[in-house]
Amino acid sequence: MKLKEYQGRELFQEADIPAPEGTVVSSLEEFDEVADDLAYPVVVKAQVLAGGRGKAGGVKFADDAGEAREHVDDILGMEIKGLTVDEVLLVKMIEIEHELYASVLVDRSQRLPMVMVSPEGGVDIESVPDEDIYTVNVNPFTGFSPYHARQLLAGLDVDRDVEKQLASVLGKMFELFQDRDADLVEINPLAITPDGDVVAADSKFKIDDSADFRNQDVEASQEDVPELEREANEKGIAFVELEGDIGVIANGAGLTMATLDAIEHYGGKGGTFLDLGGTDDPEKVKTCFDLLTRADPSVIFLNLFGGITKADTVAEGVVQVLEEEGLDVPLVTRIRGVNEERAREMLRDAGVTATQDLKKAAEKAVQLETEASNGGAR
Amino acid sequence: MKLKEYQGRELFQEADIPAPEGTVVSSLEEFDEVADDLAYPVVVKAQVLAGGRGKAGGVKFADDAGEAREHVDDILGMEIKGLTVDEVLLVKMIEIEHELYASVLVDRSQRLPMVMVSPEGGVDIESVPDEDIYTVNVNPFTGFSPYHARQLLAGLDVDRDVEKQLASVLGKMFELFQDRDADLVEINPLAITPDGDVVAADSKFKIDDSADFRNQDVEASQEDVPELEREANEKGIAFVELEGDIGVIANGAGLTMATLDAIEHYGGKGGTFLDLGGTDDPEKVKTCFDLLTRADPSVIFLNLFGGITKADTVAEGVVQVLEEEGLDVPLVTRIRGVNEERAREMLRDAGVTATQDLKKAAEKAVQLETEASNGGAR
Amino acid sequence: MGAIIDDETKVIVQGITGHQGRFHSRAMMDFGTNVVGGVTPGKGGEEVNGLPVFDTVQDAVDETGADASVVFVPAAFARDAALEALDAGIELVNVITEHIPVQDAIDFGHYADYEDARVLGPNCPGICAPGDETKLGILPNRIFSPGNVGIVSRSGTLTYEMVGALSEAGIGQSTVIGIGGDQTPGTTFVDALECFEQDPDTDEIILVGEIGGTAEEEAAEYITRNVSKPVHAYIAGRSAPQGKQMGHAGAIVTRGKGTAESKIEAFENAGCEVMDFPTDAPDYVKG
Amino acid sequence: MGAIIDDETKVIVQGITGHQGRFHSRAMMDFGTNVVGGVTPGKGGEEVNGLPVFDTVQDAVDETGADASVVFVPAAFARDAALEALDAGIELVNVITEHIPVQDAIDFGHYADYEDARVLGPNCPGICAPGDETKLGILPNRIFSPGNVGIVSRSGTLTYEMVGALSEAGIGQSTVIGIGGDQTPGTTFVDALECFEQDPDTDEIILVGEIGGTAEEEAAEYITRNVSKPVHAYIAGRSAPQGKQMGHAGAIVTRGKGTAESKIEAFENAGCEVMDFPTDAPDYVKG
Repeated sequence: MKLKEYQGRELFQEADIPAPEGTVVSSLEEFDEVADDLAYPVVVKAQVLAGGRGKAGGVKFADDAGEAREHVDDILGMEIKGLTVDEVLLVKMIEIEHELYASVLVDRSQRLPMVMVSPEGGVDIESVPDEDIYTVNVNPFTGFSPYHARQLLAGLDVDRDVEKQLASVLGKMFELFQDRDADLVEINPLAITPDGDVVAADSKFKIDDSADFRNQDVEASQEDVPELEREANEKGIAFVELEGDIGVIANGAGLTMATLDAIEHYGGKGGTFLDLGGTDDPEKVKTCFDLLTRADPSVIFLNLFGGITKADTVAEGVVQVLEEEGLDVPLVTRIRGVNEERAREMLRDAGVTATQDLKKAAEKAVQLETEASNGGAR
Repeated sequence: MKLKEYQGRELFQEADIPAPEGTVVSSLEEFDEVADDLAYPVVVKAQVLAGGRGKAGGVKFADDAGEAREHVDDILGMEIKGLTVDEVLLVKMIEIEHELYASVLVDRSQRLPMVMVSPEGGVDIESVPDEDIYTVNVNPFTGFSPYHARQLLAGLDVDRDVEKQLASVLGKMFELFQDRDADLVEINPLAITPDGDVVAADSKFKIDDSADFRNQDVEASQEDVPELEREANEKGIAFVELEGDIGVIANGAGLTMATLDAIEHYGGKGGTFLDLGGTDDPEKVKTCFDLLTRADPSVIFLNLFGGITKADTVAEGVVQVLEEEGLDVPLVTRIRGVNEERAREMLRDAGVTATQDLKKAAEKAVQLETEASNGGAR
Repeated sequence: MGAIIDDETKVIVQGITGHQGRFHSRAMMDFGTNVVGGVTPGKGGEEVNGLPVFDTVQDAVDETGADASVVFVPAAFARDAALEALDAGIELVNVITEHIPVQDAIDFGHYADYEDARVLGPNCPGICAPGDETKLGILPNRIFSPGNVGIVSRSGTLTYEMVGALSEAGIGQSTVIGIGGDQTPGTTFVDALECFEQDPDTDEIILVGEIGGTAEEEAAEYITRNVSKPVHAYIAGRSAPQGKQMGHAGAIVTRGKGTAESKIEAFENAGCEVMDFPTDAPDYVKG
Repeated sequence: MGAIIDDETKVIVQGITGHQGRFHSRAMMDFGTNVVGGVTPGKGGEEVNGLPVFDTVQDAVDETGADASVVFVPAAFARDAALEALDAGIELVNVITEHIPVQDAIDFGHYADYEDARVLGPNCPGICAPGDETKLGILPNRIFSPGNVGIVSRSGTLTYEMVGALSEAGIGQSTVIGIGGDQTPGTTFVDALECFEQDPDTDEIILVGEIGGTAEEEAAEYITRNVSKPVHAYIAGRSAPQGKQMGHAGAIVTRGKGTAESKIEAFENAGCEVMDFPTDAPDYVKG
């Protein structure tokens, strides 16, 4: 679960990480109530889980209440990447002498949390060269200890007092990361003011989806995700829209990728794909077909290798789709698993291409897609 | 640092460990202010760091405010084991169906915290047979996890809901133990009420003396320690009063014990002893003699083995004591270390028995003590 | 004798009274695994598939001498279950459960290091030594055959593809290890390669990787330095667009690292053959 | 070659710029120890006794290849210092500092287990291998002489007594280990006995124990099962009344366990000779 900026700020506040004064409003009325208490100038920031809100006009500056009110009025209701802005954060504009970057995330190769800092804050961290990024692994058994901060901050040219504040902020970020089962706790920029105060000027906070159950006090918000993908995710189906025209249903992330690779191998291009997972429930199969056809592929390629999954039960679902809803694009199937012969028989009886050979199936799917696009049927 | 019962209760409250309602008063005026708000009947409990306060009349029951007021009046100012009662805890009397025992402490042999429970609560745990005590080690890297509770509570015949409450209380006790650097967190009795509620009916809480610096929000109280020992401890000197008549000054706990053992070997009995530690400061030596003579030994045995400690500097302190204050009991010395020959020379010049042989010195000390008691001089 | 498990391995099933626990303890026994009991708190004394159920892992270990466990308990309780097993002296804890919080997996993974034990998983299909007729987890019984090819894979279904293709071609497996698709697996490619290199019954190795992370690159480096046996690799995700999440977290492509190109290049530099299709495995191994 | 340290051991001193650090780094060098540098945060670049000072242990390890460290930092910072050393790959962390919170000592002791490293201490005098002219800690240089008696002790001054008495009698020591008087030492009697048993240069062993705890009883059990070399024991506190605290926490006598009687009996049952006086050591060992 991704948190909005103000939600991250709230967690920072609970953890005593300093951030500029701020408040959230979701209507002009709410703004009017707090307008006099704000410390101007303020920044007015759209609260949506979408990148590029600055470019989209979702971040504006105001010297006084009147100006701020106008911006709030403009930004509330704005659409950014398909998401409607229904909350606006107003934060005191602070003077910044220097912008740093700080984050806590998981270092997969060490199987440990990692704390990362850079003297190059305020820009996308991916654009910062490696030599300007300092990292340290922190073992959860011991937690963040002063030596971690010393190692991280050795390369930063900051004075002793700022170093102390930074060490404290990093320690608290690490604790938040643990307490909240975060995937990412990021402050960018982590600002140093002319007075030498260290302040979190933004927040990026992502909670591990698998740990949402331990963070039920945090409200989930809609993310910048295409409509069909969102619907699929709600049904527990992994679903990704790609550019190609061959829709893929497979089981397991690995086999799904292998299927797309096979299509590409034969000169085709995989389109939207679904991961059926470990189920052989005919109803789930029908749901997958429903979702996939709505993404408008020109061919559908069903590729399953069942462990204990029953191939014939899956085939039953496919046949039901054909009989009940019909399918106006060609379907290629390759199903392995328990009772696979019977499954292929059922599918062939229903007029569907059914093979046990991955390569042949992929080749056939590409061929049908080429025919479809050459035929100009679409 | 040992905590008074009500201080432990306060930490329990912060940790959400249920305890019966209660309040602390340190005067009749304070009692009168809260008298009407108390839930009667109440128990009135003297708050002193001394065992056996019940037997000493420091724990009484009251059905109403009038009776409670009388008890408060009686108990405040009472002396228990040399400590004046200046605070009284008033807690709601609760019905108890069953008394359990629970504690968290350090298991030295595993180098791990240990959680201990027993179905035999309300009595001194040392009187409970081993087979009725259940323990589990908890690694601080992982903390207290539900399986620890399951292992501990498997032998207790309690219903599922009580088991849940107990698991929760044990987990919170463990967290307190860690957060507060405790040596001991004990609840005895841990009461089960007729309604099936689990309640901490007492508290025993000891913070690791070495971690007092991390617990500065907790107020230290006077402990039930003899006057001289307290004075010595305040000066950073380990000091123990024993029954024998040979006072011992040694350095290091091991050598101190070895010295007492040597005295016993020759038929004597070690008396009050001091541990000089790693110092060779003549002033500290003088302080030790001052403390020890006030404990009234009939012989003093000084036994030091210096690593980098200077023997002659220690001897200098001894000579100063003899010259400035005098010493009206015989002194036997055995000092090893840097410049030990010179030290022995100085001491012999001052008329003191000085040898390098532990056994001879011990034998001599015992002989002098026998002479002193036979001579009936004391 | 398998590289990690063999016919001496005594297995308990944590969560044996649940649907999955019942089904797969049966399937493991059918395969020949020496399943000696199960654990479900509060259900001690019951029986499942003729096996005794215990309240705690410690009880199970004390009574049965179990040295391996398979964890089927729900994600929210998996950390507790894995730690319990490790604390009770279990040497191999195979965590099947998916959707376990990453930091829980980190905790029990490192606690295994502390206990000098091994965690396999989470979110993994398990491990199989066909020649020892011993299997832990949910791998399908019917696809295996005994032989001398060691397989280690991040993907469940691709493991099945690979094993199925080999068995159909008459090529058997020594040990098949599914390390699981999560970000922080307890047993890594490198760990598995180390076991295969030392295992006298493994002559050739197949490694099935995916885009995302750098585990494959680290494996390739390890192969260069420490593995003398031939290794053949397959990498899924060559056609994946960068920055797209491919169904699970292990497949986030970041900063140009972890791409299929970088992985394939790493294996080629390590002298490994890289396959185009998972079903091509029989063309690469001698068997 | 000593049982734990030898003349190859490269030592850094954490807290080298403090009074103790300066004094004892000098004394260690005088003894012959290969001290290669020191660490004090914020003082990197300075020099103490001609040794380079680094800001972090990692820097010190990178620059000097140090594999052992002696910790002299104040108690409140000792946990951080010990963990830093362990994380930087130091294999032997000798913590001299006293009054370290017990739970801090537990943390870094078990973190050493996790890192397959060793902590000696806290609150200990150190370790000395006279034949290798190598000493860590605050043990007095002048009392040692090279030989084949291994000594392990919970008490600083009793160690000095014992070593002093042996050296005066012409009996040298292979390795002398002060495990420290705290409740939860990182290196225990059992650990030390294991090292001595394996050490070809140790022919006889002296163990100096105290009342309190059960470390001596565990040592006696270990001796029965695993130690073939003769072990002589001395136990301080035979005359101590039960329940009295004898100067430090390691000496609380509880529940009739941990008494001198129980410890002496345990050693006698293990076939060890038990001495009456620490200064009698020369009468017991062959040397």
